[in-house]
Amino acid sequence: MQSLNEIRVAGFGGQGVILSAIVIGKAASIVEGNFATMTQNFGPEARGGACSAQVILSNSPVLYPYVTHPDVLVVMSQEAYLRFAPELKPGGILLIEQDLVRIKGLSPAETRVYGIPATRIAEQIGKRMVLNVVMTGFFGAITGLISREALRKAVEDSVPSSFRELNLKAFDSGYDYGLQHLESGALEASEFEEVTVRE
Amino acid sequence: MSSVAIPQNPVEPFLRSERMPHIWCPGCGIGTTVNCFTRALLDSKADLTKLAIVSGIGCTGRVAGYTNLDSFHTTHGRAIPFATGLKLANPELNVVVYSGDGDLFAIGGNHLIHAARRNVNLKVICVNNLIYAMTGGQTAPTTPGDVITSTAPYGTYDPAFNLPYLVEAAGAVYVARWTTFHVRQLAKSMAEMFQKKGFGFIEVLSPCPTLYQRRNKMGDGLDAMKFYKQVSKIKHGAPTSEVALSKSGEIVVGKFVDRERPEYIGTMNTYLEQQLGERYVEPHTLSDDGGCSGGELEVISCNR
Amino acid sequence: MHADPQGVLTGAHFLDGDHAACEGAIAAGARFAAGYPITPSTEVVERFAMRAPTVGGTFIQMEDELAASITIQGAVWGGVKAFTVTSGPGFSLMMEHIGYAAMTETPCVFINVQRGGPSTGLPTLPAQADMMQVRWGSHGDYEIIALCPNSPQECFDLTIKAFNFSEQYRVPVFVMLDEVVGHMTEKVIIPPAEEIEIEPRHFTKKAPKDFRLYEPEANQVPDMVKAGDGYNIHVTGLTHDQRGYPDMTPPMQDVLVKRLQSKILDNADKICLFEKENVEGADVVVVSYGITSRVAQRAVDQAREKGVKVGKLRLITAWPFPERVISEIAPTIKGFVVPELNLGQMVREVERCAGGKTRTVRVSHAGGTVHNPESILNAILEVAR
Amino acid sequence: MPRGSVSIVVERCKACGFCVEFCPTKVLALSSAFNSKGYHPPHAVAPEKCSGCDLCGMYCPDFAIYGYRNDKNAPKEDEADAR
Repeated sequence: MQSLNEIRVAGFGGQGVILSAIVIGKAASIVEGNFATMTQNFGPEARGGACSAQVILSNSPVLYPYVTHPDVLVVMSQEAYLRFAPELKPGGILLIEQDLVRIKGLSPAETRVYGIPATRIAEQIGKRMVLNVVMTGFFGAITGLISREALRKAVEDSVPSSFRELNLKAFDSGYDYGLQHLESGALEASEFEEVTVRE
Repeated sequence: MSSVAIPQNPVEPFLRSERMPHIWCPGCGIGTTVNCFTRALLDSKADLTKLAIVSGIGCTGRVAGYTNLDSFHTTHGRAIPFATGLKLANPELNVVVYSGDGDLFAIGGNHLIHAARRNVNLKVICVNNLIYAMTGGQTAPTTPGDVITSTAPYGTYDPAFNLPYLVEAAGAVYVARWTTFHVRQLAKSMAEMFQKKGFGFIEVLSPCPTLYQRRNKMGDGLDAMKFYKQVSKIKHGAPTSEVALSKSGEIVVGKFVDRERPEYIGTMNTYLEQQLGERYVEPHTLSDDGGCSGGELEVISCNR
Repeated sequence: MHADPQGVLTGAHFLDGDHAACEGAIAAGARFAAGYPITPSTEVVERFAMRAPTVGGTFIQMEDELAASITIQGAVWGGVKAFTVTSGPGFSLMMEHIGYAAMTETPCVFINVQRGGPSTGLPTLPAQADMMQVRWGSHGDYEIIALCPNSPQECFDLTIKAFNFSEQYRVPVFVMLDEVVGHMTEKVIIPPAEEIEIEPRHFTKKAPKDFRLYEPEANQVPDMVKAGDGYNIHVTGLTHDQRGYPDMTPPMQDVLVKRLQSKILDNADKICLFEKENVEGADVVVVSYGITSRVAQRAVDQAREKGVKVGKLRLITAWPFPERVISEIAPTIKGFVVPELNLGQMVREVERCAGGKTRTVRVSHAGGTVHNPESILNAILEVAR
Repeated sequence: MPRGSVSIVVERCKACGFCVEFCPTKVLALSSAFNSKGYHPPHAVAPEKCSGCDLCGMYCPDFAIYGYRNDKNAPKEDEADAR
């Protein structure tokens, strides 16, 4: 299938990290008919603690369910960045929530970095909660691992019907943002603003 | 009376007579409570096929094994949760929990208060002999102060539970106390409780001549019965906070609580039906061939 | 008998192991669950609480695991299929009622999503350290059946199997997940109801006067009834005769307890499920179960790349222990390698059944995460040398 | 003919004396005879006084005695509560 098949999504509890991973796994396995295994790590905190999920995509059944060196790392918090960025495979893709993650001392150096102000976009759409779906759309556009339609269908199937429209809008916004930035290529670390407290 | 056929003892059809004589000591009152129980069943004309009795462990725990009903002798303290499962799975059953004070209020105390809180439609008969009898006379949570037990050789100082007070606070709709001396009142009270919907509770003080009384020089079973006769006061509606027992003081008996609260299964069905509308399917048991009865294909999203 | 379509969500789903086990229970005909919240198992009953009212089922959250594990048995005698779900500390509290279910021959299912222990241990992290507890945790002699899924799909499939075994042998059956399998999300295919085989409860056809509650039928298993059908049954955890009446004598104990054992052990070949791969001609056989079997597979693949003749035996049924297959393989190989997420439990059984005919090497792990495949690979290489 | 009679299953009796003590019309006394377990079962010393109220049956913890009315059709009067 793809050479980039191990994905980690990380952030803090409450950002929808797990749902994001579910959408990716569901799109690949249920909609596209391949295989996906999603596992998650969480601490005892209900909210705010470190949270990460891993998805392994494959065209044959997945055996070892854990990701040690992901090909794609999606991070939505500084803590998650610091913890997981060093594990990224050389040449891997790093997707960040650019208002919440400050890139520094990135290694390996050949990492391709793409940023999106997912929380701000989500707020503009109407609900901060959907930042994870914005992020998922962005992931779809940048990586091209899973078709836009499959991801969109998985979003549709994974959210309550009353929030379907909102989530699809969030997905499309993230995806379109990704397409635009894909053209302009990966970014240099210096292009990112420092994290500041926002009202 | 020669030619007239002698009628049967009314208790006989309720007994597994092949298991008689029972294990209870001479002068023990548990058998007396069983008489009252059977009279109450006769009076209330209950469908005995649909009656199940559940006991825990202990002297009173043996009642289930002697009654010719669907009967379950469960583990120590767990008669009430077993009965809860039985009742929920098969709501047409009338489920009676028959057990002792140690079983229901020490090891099983948590289950008792929660079943009362939920107001599960169970009828709990607690034979209170103030001690752990089957294991040899150890202190129970009901043992009054200044009583010698095998684990309180110098006398008890642990405060005891006031059972009606506790059970009322937990939510029971019917609470009464009698002694084995009050056989007619007890039978009547049981029959009355069976008619009520919800969690009902009757405490029956009963002699334990072998362990409780002998160690405390309180005579035999008959002495206990005479003592009950002498010190009992019937006070229907007495505030349960005022009916605590002591070693030799007054015994307040009577019906203390008779109130209405929504019963668990009915509440569950009504509430879920209201929330789910036509999607709600009432619980059902397995069909005679051992399978689920068929139904319409359920179409809902299984997404998390 | 086929599954009741009412409970079966036919189709492809992206489900975690806990949710898949719940769907398996519903497909198997379970219409009652009692539980008490405990990580990492709670998702099973959370889903059942959501699904039950739409399929004619009941969920009740009890005050503790002692209650949950006996409430389900009351429900079974009330005439439904029932299960409970727990993890480490809750499982410890349930031990007495495992014995009660075994003694009273109450068919029921326990789903245990194993986490690290002892005590509160690692609530959110995996282990496989209840494997001996499930077999020996209650007092006295008894047999149970325990199954170990290694994927959400198997959580679905084996939970159905668990209910089927429980009805067939009238025994408590345990689905032994671990935190990884319980929380791992994968594709789960739920077949159409008519393709799911369900073991019905074997209600007696006899009239009350001819029926004895514990009179074994040809397969050593007595038929069931439910309360309210006019049989006036007596069920007790005491040693009892065929009527169910207490009979606390050595001869009765001998007859009863030996039957409780033999009804399982005499059928072990039908109950013991396993997956055997490249065992013939192998020098080393890796014996594993649950999540560890998937980790071990990576080590097995790596060993094969290095030219080692290594076979794989995956235990799907852990109890009764598949003695025969182990003892047949033992004389043909240089050694067994047994990785598990504990400091050595099922490996003792492997060693026992190997009977000194070959080496048995444990690859133990205190739990909290899965093995590094390297550690299993090293053991394979060492044994193959 | 007295209004009632008692029936006694002597082998079940454990001689607690409840029936003797609480018989409202004092029909019963423990006999000097033994049953096979060595207990003295009750016997009717004043059978003519028996009303058939069955209070003995209600009290007997061993299901060994009970009372019944000789004329089943006699109007049933309210039994006085045992006090």
